[in-house]
Amino acid sequence: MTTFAIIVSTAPTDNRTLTALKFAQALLTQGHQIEGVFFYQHGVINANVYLQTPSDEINHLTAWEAFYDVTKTPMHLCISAAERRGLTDSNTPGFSHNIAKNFTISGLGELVVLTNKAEKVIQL
Amino acid sequence: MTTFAIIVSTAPTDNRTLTALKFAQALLTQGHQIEGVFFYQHGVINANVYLQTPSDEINHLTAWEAFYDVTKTPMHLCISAAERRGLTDSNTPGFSHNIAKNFTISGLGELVVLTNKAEKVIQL
Amino acid sequence: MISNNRIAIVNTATTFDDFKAKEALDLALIFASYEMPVALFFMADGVFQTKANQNPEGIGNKDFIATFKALGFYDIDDIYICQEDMVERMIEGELSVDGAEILPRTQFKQTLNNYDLVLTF
Amino acid sequence: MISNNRIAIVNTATTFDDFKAKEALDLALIFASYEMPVALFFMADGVFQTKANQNPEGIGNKDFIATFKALGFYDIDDIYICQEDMVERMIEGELSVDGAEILPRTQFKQTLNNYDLVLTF
Amino acid sequence: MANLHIVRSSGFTHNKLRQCLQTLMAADQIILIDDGVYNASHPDMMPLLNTHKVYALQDHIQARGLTPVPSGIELCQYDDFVALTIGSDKVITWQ
Amino acid sequence: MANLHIVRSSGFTHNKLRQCLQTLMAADQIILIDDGVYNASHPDMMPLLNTHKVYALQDHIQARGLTPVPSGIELCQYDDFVALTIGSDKVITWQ
Repeated sequence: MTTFAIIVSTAPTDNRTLTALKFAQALLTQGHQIEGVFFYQHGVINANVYLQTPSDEINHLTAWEAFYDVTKTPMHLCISAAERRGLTDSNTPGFSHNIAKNFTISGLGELVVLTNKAEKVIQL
Repeated sequence: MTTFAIIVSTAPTDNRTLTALKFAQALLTQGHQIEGVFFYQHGVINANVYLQTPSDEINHLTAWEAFYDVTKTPMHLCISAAERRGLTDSNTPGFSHNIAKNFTISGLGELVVLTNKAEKVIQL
Repeated sequence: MISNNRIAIVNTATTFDDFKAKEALDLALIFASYEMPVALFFMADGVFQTKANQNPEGIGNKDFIATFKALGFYDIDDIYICQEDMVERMIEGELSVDGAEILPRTQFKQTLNNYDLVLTF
Repeated sequence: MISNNRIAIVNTATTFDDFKAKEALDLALIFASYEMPVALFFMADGVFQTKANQNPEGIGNKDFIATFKALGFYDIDDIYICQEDMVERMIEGELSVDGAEILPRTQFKQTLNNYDLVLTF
Repeated sequence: MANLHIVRSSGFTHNKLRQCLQTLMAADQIILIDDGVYNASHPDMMPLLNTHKVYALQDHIQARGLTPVPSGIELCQYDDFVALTIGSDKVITWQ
Repeated sequence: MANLHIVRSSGFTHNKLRQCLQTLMAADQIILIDDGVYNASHPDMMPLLNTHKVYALQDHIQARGLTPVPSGIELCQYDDFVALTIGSDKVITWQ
C-alpha cells in the first residue's frame, strides 16, 4: 500500500481532468490510499456548483462529487486560486457561496501538508 | 469611422484579456464603433460576478463592467460556453444567477449577427 | 458590412485540446444554419481531428467528430486539410471527414486567403 | 512520507502565460514558509522570467517578479537557470533574480534529479 | 489588399508563430502582441524582416523587459494597432 | 532509482515533449497520456525507443484513433500507470 497526493490543475472543459479522476480511481481499486486531491490553478473550476454540461457529456463536477461520496477522499480547493476564477465561500452581501459541498476550502498550506503525508505526489 | 466586433476567448487569469479591453478602448477613443464584444470559450469566465483579485492587481470583471458603464458597448456572453464553466442565468432551485449585470446573455447566433453588422471582426 | 462574408474556421488544435475543436465546430454549424458560406480548414495539430476511428465517447466526450460525416447535410461543403501537416503527423488512409480536399501548403494558404473572415481555433 | 522531501519548482512558462509564473512562485513561498527546502528551476520559456527590467505593473499585474530579488529573505537560496535555454532566447546581462546559478543543460538536469519532489509550471 | 496577422504567443514554446508564417501572403503584415512579442528575437523572425513589415506593441515589449528590440521591428502603440487592423483586408489571430 | 515522466501534450504543437527529453536521465521511463499519446509518432521519440522504456495509455491512443502504435511503444492500462508511478523514484509531469 502506497499513499498518494494528487494535484489537479486542469479545467472542467479539459479532457485531462478525467484522466486525473480515473487515475485516482485506479489507485483506490488497487488498494492504495489517497491522502488528498488538491485542486489548484484552473483545476479549481471543477468545484463550481453550477457547472452544467449536456447530458451526453461527462460533468466533471458530478464525477468528482460521486468519487467523494463513494471513497471519502479529501478534496481540497485552493481558495485564492478559486476566487480569481469566480468561486467564493462567502455569503456576505454581494456574494453567494458556490463551491460544491464535497470540496474542502483550503489554502496552499494544505498542499504542503499533503506533500509531507504522502509517499507519492502526482501532478495531473 | 469603422465598425468592429471583438471576440474575447481568454480567461480573467490570462493577461491577454486586458489587451482586448485596451484595444476596444483605443477603438472608441479614435472614433470608431464597436457593434459588440462577444465572450466565448474561456472568455466567458470574465463575466462571473464573484471574480475576486487582490487590490494591487487588475480585476477583469470590474474593468469590463466599467468599460460598459462609460461606453454602453454591448457585451454578449455565450451562455452554452458559460454554463460549462460555472456561470448560470438561472434562479431555479439549485442555481443562483451569477452573471454580471452588464453582460447580455446570448447564443452563438448573436456572434453571427455581429459578424454581419461589423466591418471588422477581431479575435483577441 | 463585410461584403460576401465568406467565413473560414481554422482548426489548429487537437481533437481534445481544451474543447477548442468542439467550440469551433459549434460555431461553424451556427454560421451554416444562418445560411452563411462557411468553410473548415485543418492545419497544424488540427489535422489530428481528421483521423478516422477516433472514439471520443471512450474518454467521456460526446462523439462530436461523428458530425464531420454529416457536414454536407449542414451545407458545409468546403473542407480543406493541409497536406504537409498531415504527412508530418503520419495521417493517411480513411478520414473522419467526407469530401475534404487535401491541399499542399501553398494552395491551402491561397484558398484560405479567398475568405473574408478567418477565425482560428 | 518522502524522505528529506527536497522540493523543486520548475518554471517553464513565460512571466505572463496564464498566471502560471505567479502560482508557481506562491507555492514556492509557502513551502519555504513551512521551512521545507525548496529550489527554483527556470528552463524553456521559464527563463524569460529571469529577464531584468520587466514591468508587470505596466500591464495591470502586481510586480511579483520583484519578489525574485527577495528570495533569500524567504530562505530560498537555490535557484538554477538553464544556460542553453537562456542563450537560445538571447537573455544576458543583469537578471531579475539574485544569486542564481546558470547551469549547462547536463548539470541543470543532474541538479534537478537530486530533488525528491519535482513540480512543473 | 493584404492581411494583418496578430501573433500572441511565444514561438519558442508554441506552434503559433509557425502557423502564422505558413499562411502568410506576400503583402501581409504581422503585429506581435502579448507573449507574441518574445518572437522579436526568434530565429524564424529574422529572415522575415527582409520581406514583411513586422510591428510589436511597445507596452508588451516593455512589460517583458525586451528593449531594445532587433532592428527591423517597429514598435507601436494601441492607436497604431487599430490603424493596422483598419488598413488591412482581414485580421487573423494566432493565439 | 529512476524517474517516471508523464507527457500530456502534443510535441508537434507544444514544447513539453522537448522539455521532458531535456531533463531525462539514463534510467528514466516515459508514459504518454492525453494528447501526449500523439508523440508516439513524433520524430524526437524514435531515437529514444532504443534507450528508454516508453509507455502509452491505451484508452487515450484509442480515443484518438492512433492504432497501431509504432513498435517499441508499450500500450498500458491505468493499473499499469499506477504501478509505474509506484516503481519510480519520483514522477515528473509535463503538461
